[in-house]
Amino acid sequence: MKAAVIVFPGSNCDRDVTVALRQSMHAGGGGEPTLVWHKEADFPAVDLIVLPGGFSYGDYLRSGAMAAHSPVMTEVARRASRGVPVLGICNGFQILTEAGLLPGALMRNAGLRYVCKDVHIRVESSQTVFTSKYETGQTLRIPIAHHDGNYSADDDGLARLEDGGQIAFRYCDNDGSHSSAANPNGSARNIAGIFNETKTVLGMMPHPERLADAQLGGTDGRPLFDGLIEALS
Amino acid sequence: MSEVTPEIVAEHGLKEDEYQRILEILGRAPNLLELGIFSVMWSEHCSYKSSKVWLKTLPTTGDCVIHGPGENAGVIDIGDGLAAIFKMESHNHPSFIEPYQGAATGVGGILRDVFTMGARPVANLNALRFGDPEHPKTKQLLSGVVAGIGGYGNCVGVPTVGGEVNFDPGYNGNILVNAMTVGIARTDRIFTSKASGPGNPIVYVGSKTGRDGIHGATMASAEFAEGTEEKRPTVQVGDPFTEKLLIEACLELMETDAIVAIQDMGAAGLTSSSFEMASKGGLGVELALDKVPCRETGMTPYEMMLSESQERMLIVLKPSREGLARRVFEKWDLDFAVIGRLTDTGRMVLTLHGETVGDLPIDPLAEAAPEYERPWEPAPSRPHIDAAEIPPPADLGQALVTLLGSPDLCSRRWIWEQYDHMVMADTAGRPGGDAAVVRIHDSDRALAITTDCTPRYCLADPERGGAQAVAEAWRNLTAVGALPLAITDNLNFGNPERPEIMGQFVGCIKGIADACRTLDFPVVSGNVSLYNETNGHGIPPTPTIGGVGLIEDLAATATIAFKAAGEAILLIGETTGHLGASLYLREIAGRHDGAPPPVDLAAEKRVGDLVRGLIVQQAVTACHDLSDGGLAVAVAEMALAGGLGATLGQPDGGLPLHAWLFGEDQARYLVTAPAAGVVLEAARQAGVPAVCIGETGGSGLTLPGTDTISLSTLRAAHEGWMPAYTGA
Amino acid sequence: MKARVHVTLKPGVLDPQGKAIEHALGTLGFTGVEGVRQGKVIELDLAETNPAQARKNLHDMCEKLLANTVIENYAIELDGQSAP
Amino acid sequence: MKARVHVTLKPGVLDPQGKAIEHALGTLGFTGVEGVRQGKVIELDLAETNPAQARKNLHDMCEKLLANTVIENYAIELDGQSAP
Ligand SMILES: Nc1ncnc2c1ncn2[C@@H]1O[C@H](COP(=O)(O)OP(=O)(O)O)[C@@H](O)[C@H]1O
Ligand SMILES: [Mg+2]
Repeated sequence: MKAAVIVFPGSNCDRDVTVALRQSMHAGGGGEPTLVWHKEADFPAVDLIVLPGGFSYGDYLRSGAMAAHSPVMTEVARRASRGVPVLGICNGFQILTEAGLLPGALMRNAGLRYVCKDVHIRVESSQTVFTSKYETGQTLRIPIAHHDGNYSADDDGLARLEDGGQIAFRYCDNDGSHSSAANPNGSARNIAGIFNETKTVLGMMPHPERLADAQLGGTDGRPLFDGLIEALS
Repeated sequence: MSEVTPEIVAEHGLKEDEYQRILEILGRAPNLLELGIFSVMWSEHCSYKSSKVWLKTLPTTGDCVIHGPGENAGVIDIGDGLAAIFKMESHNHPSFIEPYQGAATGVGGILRDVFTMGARPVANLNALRFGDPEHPKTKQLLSGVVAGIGGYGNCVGVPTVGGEVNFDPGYNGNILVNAMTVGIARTDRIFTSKASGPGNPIVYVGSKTGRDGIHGATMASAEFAEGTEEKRPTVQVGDPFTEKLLIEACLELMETDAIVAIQDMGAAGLTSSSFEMASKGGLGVELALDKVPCRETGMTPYEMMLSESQERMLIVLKPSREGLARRVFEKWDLDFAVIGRLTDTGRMVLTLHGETVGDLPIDPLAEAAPEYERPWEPAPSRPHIDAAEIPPPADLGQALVTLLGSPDLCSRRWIWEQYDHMVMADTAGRPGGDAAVVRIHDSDRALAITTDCTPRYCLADPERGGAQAVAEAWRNLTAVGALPLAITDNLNFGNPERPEIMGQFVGCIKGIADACRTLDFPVVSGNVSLYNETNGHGIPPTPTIGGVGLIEDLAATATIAFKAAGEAILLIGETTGHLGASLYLREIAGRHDGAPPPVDLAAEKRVGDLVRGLIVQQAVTACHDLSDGGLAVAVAEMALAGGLGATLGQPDGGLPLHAWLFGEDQARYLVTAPAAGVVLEAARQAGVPAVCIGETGGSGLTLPGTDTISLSTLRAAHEGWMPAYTGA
Repeated sequence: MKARVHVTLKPGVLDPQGKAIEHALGTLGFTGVEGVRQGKVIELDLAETNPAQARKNLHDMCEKLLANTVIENYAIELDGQSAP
Repeated sequence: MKARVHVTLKPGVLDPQGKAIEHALGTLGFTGVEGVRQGKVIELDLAETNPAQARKNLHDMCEKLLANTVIENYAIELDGQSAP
């Protein structure tokens, strides 16, 4: 199992997600994630590509807009089209939408403020390479930390996501219900994460790598990495 | 270049005798560029002319100290070949003028002080003081400052893990924004600004130089007056993205052997950074100003030397390493320019297109920097108020709800949820506890970090207040199970030319020094901010203390949350019911008088050492120190954090109940344990007073003599104030 | 040649910043203000001197980077001349 | 009455956003682009029908909320008419 974490100028969760991946890789048979600088358009073949959180290019202009044009992204798109799983977390999700690998856009939070806190999200489908270690309907506690996480798409786009089973996670109360009070940023239909049509690309605003270690206060994020490593090994 | 007139000298904030000294040093009149350089180097901000004699009295040595004050930041040994590097710095005046950018660039500046020494920054904290919430400016200042701190820290990817906030009319015209950064470095990879090797190239890296904040440093030393508005263009805009690149590029270069010395460009930018490097090395510098990367066309040498553009560093390289260094900075898309070299002349020579535009001797300028023993008057002492003199509240429970929902005691969640406090995935103790706990990466050890100061105590009795600030920082670190190691301080005061203000400064320093000595808690770095005064109204004396401690095993720490029902709640330390200068007195009785609580440093140490021992042995399940608002507030905070109520019994002894509940006696902690016996026995052996005061359980808080108050009522009061105030 | 690009949210896309400004204006006592929307203006100096070519380049810049056409419209202004 | 307010950084004030956009345009192969600055446009519908009064109100809104006059300038446009 080989994994690449792409580093853009301004990425700041690259190390965090590498640590979480490494933990699951070591538990699942070994290997080391590789950090790939965004200018390296021809990085080695891997089984998983991760776009980490952070503020690529300072999030200036629009979050993820400039990173989406980094040299490496052409290659990421090509591999994604061949079915290599791509996981974008937070800024990584923003980059994936800006690059057109996922539909919709992430706008300024409805409250206009940056929000960093634990939220609850509901797993909408466990039938994917990313979520196989969760149960459908399971409620997770995972932190968010973003200024632009307000998922937006037009009604047709939202309907396509619903119909295609492309909604990965929704913000919910701790009992799993999707109230608007549980929506931290105004996202359409409480969307916290989405898949592409083939469910090989996942973008999510919450940070599973931040609660994958009991010393940090929780491990609800860990099965996502364990599941990926198991499925891809 | 224009002629230097007396008006220009005065505009540069130089006194007549200071100007005479310049004439003596140069043996001629300075030109405008040279005058500008003298003025920033001799400003209060850079020269510490009013405070130096007193700062020398602080204890700065200890077993853990690697570098005390004098470097960009303090350095302490934390074992395993690692060092913690930290400092706190103020950005008060800029934040008052433009809260977002002022606060943001404050964070940027303190980060540079830390990574310039070779440390990866791992935590930011911020100590904030605002005016009366009812003052028309306060709300916007609070929102702007918090957004600015978050805007910068979140983007650079360093977690903001703690801080403190007070509101007091004394800050109406002068808010305080003190930012602290803690970094971690290998002890064999610590970099300083001491230049060596005449001929070595001097390299400029980072952002381009613009006309930002020219005279910012002198502005920070000038008392505010009406008409502040005109100084507005001196505000700088922060670029956290470039700072992030600068951190990564500098740390990458620091992995090589290319660097001789490195210094960030802070206040007085290129002037003070080049000056300091040469002066520390006993050398000279030659700078070709036409090589300085500029953002604007037509910038003058004066502007280049005095610009305070952000996100810039100066590096002395080994001569053969220029190519290597250039490649690193170009990889990160940062400007890189060789702008000069070290010389053995002991002079700073500035040229533009080959022509000398400035020529100053370095050592004489540094040595002749003014140093004042300003006259001071001790603060008048206030009488002790006997608790029995202060009437009880109509309703004890209501008094608690009022206190918990008051501006100084309410939850700070609205603030810290705007800060990324988890990035770097090592935040083991998040905001909301007594001290932040940041894991040392790839280990089971951690740093505990806190900032503390109680300005109303410092105003009431500067010496006691200074000691209390140190004691509270020490106690907050202890309360999470850490061994307190060292502090940084940020001394914020009014106009030192007024003897009563200087008296506050002297008193606080004495108290700090005393506490540091007794608690073995040396000062390793710090910052002084004077002239926090508007139209003759000085701020309350505010010596903010930033403390760092070490946790050897993350499995043996404590948090404030109640863990299980049916556990004993124990009060450790002596309770006398001291209400003078307390929040109860202010918020409930409407009085601001009285002496602050006595600070018994020996008792502080005895009690703290006992509590730390209990935490490390995992004999207690929760721990919280007692401070503002006293026992009742602490119990409520523990209950809210755990989502679990408690019932307290009637105390023994003859104290009035409100004094027992709300008194602010120092050197006290609350702990919980499955059974009281172990704790009581350990306390008995240590000669520390301890008493079981109640039991956890239920969904409300029952205080003696009151009906049960539900946690939801307490939570609504505690969590409600700040969001309602800021309109969120 | 100086150019300005206006980037605005498409009609129908919710504008949280505009809404917040509208609300804040209300609380400041400014009445009778509605439909507040916030957009971006990007000013550029172009070496290109041919207006048609400049306009074409700007159009490409917008499509590629300056606007997110999923949610945003853009308009190009050259030397003070509005877009056709 | 429709109005637009342009808010731009004062000359000389660092514009990190503009700088980053300029850099990104360069790496995308757009050459000959300089001096990129990013500003805001705020569009509003005003109930006020008297242009002079509307302009005065907008001026107040800018001073109080829409612009940060420490580092930003603003310009008011009414019904397509540029500010004097
Ligand atoms: N400006 C701030 N930024 C981040 N965290 C803060 C800030 N102010 C307070 N906090 C956090 O809120 C909690 C309570 O603060 P405080 O009442 O000052 O604690 P204590 O009385 O124990 O010193 C602490 O965890 C502190 O770090
Ligand atoms: Mg505390």
